[in-house]
Amino acid sequence: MHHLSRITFIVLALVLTMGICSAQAKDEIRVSGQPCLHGLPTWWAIEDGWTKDKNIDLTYTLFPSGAPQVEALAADQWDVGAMGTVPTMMAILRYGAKLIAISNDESETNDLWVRPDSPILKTKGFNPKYPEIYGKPEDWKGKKILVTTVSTVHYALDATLKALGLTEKDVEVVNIEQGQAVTAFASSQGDVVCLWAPFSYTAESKGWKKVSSGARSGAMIPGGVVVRKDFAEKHPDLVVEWLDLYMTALDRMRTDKAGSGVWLNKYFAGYCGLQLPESAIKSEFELRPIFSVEQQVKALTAPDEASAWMKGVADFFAGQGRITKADMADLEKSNFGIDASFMKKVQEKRAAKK
Amino acid sequence: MTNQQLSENYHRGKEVKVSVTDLTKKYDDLLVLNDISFNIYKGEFLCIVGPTGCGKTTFLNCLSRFIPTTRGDILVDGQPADPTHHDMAFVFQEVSTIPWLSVEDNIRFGLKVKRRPPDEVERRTEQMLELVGLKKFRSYFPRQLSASMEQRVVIARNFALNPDILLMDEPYGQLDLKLRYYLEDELIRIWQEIGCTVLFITHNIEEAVYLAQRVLVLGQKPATIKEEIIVDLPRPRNFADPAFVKIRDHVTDAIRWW
Amino acid sequence: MSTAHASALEAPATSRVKGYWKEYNSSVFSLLVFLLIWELVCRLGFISRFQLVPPSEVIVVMIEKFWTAPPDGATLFTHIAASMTLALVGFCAAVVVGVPLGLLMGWYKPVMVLVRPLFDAVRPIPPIAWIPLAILWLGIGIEAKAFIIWLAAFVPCVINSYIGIKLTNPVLIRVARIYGASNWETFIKIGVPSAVPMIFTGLKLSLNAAWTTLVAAELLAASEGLGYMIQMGRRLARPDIIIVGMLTIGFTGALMSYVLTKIESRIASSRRL
Amino acid sequence: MANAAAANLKEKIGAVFSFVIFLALWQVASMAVGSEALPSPADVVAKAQEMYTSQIGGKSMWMHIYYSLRRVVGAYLLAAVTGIPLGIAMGWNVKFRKIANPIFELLRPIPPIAWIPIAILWLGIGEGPKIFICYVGAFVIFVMNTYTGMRYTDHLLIDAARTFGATRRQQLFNVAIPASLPSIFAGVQNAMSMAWMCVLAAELVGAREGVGFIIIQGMDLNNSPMIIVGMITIGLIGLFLAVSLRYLEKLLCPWRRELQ
Repeated sequence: MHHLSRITFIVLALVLTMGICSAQAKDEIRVSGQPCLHGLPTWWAIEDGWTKDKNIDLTYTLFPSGAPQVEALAADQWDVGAMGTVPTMMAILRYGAKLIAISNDESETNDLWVRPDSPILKTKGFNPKYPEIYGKPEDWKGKKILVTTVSTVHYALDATLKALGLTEKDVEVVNIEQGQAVTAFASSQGDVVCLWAPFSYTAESKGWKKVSSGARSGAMIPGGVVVRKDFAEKHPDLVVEWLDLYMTALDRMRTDKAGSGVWLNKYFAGYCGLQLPESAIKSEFELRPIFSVEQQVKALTAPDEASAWMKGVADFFAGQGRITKADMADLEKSNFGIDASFMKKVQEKRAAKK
Repeated sequence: MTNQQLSENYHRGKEVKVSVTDLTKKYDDLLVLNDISFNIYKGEFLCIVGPTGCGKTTFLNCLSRFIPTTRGDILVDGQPADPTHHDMAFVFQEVSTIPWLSVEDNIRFGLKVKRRPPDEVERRTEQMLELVGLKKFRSYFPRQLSASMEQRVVIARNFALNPDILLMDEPYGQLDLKLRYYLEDELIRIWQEIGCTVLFITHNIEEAVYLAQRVLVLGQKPATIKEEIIVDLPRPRNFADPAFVKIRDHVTDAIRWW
Repeated sequence: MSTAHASALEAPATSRVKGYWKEYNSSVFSLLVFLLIWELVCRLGFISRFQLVPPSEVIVVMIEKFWTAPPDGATLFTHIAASMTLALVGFCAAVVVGVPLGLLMGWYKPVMVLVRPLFDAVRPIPPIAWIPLAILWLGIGIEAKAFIIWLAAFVPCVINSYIGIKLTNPVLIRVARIYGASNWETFIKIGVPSAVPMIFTGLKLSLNAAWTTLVAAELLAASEGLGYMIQMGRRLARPDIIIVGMLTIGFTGALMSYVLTKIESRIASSRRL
Repeated sequence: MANAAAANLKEKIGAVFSFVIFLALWQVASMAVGSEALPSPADVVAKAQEMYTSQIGGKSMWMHIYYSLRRVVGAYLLAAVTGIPLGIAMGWNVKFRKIANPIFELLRPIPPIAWIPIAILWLGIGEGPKIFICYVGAFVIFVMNTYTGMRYTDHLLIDAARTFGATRRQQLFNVAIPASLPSIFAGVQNAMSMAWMCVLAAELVGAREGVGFIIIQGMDLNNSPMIIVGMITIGLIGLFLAVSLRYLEKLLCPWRRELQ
């Protein structure tokens, strides 16, 4: 017993000292991100040397997906970061993280694909309210759908099924990770596959057809930018400083798509190890609406925007039995962790500069 | 009677069971057996003695076709020796009971491999169980038996076949004296009752003289037959009998010579 | 009279209980201390409750999970049944293929010469590295998962059967030969039975490997199973679900190897091996 | 001698023959099912050449291998240093065994891969959890093998030592430990292959470098030649680790004979 705990202690101590040794510096902000458009800003800022004349030091950690990113948040491994709606919600619900910005609108890049010979492609706009969704309910019934469950694309699938007057019981849902889903669908498994970018681009390049998406089915899927609770309380100024950088990158992406595209390509290919075709890089900017500082402030404060979007996702999870009523109440009580104060400070800061 | 006469009398009118001619075995360049020729008669108890390492085991292995011979013929009833045609049996130096078979299944093993009819298998098995006195232990496994019982199982298994020839390769070498004497008597008793041909190899001269009707003495490598001695003593034999001692000393001399 | 009888009968029983207690009291004690420390570490806030859940909560969640499906979509029993089916399918397939292959490799030289190089070449690739190809070839049903588990369980089956038959006592082989048994007959009647103890050791290793790989296999398209449960626990940031999943995997795995050991000792004792 | 050489040659020819058959079957199969599902050997070789000369995820193949190896070797050594003494203590001291065994038995059957979420929760991302996963895998095997070896030490040996008046300490270091070496060494090999498997699992679930990452990349990019090159690389490294351990073992314990 003593031995065992001593061993674990030694292991922990070793790892912790390694962590601490490498982490002691000036005002450090540890940023987390994913191989995705919303991960680019911090990496861009580091690579392009935006922080040279600033008193902050950025370190960037890449996570393959939301689950380990949230787990690492529990282990106090990062301070600020961008991620999908579901991990954002989990971080808020479990760890009291704050939602301080919307990285982008991911509704269109959470999409559903079929093979070109699918009967679903025959009809379009069965429900006039959702003209862009393909297929009649009969076409969809009984289909085997590959989806990463408990994710934003699951939300998009749910919205699509609802738009067609169906529920999950009418189809066969198979839980699968994104990369595996592409592989499986490519080897003729399943009838519909639910993906998010950049996996959607692989789907596109394989000639699969998009039959619905979050945007087409009325599911708003905002990418979350979150800050760790402790960090937000102890270093609000650093959060603002970083958020300013983040917004600078978003502004560039909005205004200079070609120039940003070069950086995005570098980020994907050079850093994340993802080789994407040029058209995909272009699509990234076309399909993901990005908000300016003013829009952000409005979205974060208006009752029918960010909080409504988050509530939509939360309702979906509650309906699925993934979160409890108490969880739901917690979320509503904290207004889904939305905290516009940082974005407002960025706005003030910029106004002052002008 | 001189040795010469004894020998002539012995060989006269006997039916040859196994005939070995010019048996030679080489391992690459190492000559192990050199031109060995002799006959074994039907129902005979023949012992071969020789110093350790003289090739006794190689000889037996050639005889039972475990290893190919370099030259020479081994005929059983005029046919080349072959375990699949002839009923051969072998008692090894090591205890060779099959650990996962019960006593009776061990005894049945050879009969079953030989595909004897089931009623014969049962009959012979019962007979052998009786003969070696293991009836009470029929369902025991070798692990549960003493060393002497295990050897009796092995002997029973081999005699059950009523083999054309039973080859025994120092079967009692590992046992203590008392047990050995007991098993030797047992062996003679069963042999007399069943009456099959036995070729018994040993380095123990006393044992050879005690058991055999005839003793062949092998010389050092490469092994050749140096001498043949007829043991013309009544049974049960007595180690202290002067006649026994005389033959034993004779064999001892024969071996010491080379 | 009858009371005297009763006490005479009881005496050994109580002393047996006492004996057990004496044997295991320090073990029980150490487990309790372990759980207590775990509980305290969580309760006193040495470690955040998002990183480790106290055992009391784990037990509550575990008991709840026996009949409630949320948040991971199925009850604990469903998960256990799904995982066990998967592991046993892979394991049995590995036994059916691996044991004969190992035995034949150990007995027949040409089989060994042909198969061994491939086996040696494939063996160092951990089963989970096959996951992508398994999807590509076998899809996302039970086949692909069973294939991964099969690969893991296959190797110890082959190796142990191979070693087992190689260790056959040569004297026994000669016994069969001298009675005129063919090579095949000797293989069946001597080689195979004498390899049985080693095969059983292999089966235990195999089952262990199958169960170890299960979680990895269930990372691949699953909608139930203990690996899936852990996966859901991650996506929902529920450490309690994760820990319940881990412990259940541990318990179930231990239970399965216990059953196999029982079967083995039963067979061994019936054959007095 | 001549026979042995001939047998050796025969075996080599057999090996070559079996690989040729294997490659031929592979080629035929890939033509049958299409290079999408199963790339031909030639595709794989071409891809391997490309992968080993260019960068993947910002690092060369050799760097990926280096990262994986570093994790495995670090965790492995840590596991050996901690696991073997624990196994010895458990096998030697009855009291210690009674205390440690139940906890060990409680945690032992949990597969290392199942520790991944907890590892991340405790240690975050980065090297920590990956090393931890490999450590768990190798540690259990080290403890088990050492413990088994100690428990099955022939009591005669220890009694013999006792009659010579050996102290408890001498009995342990001069008799019990050397006697359990074979069992410990069996663990040395197994622990390595377990650690190697675990590093893959850890990298499959989340890493930016290492050979497991290569496979995941291949899958995410739906590039099956890349997956296969990754697998072959993994196999070769696994083989390399096993062989070098065997060599080391021969160097350290020349008395150990191996079953061919």
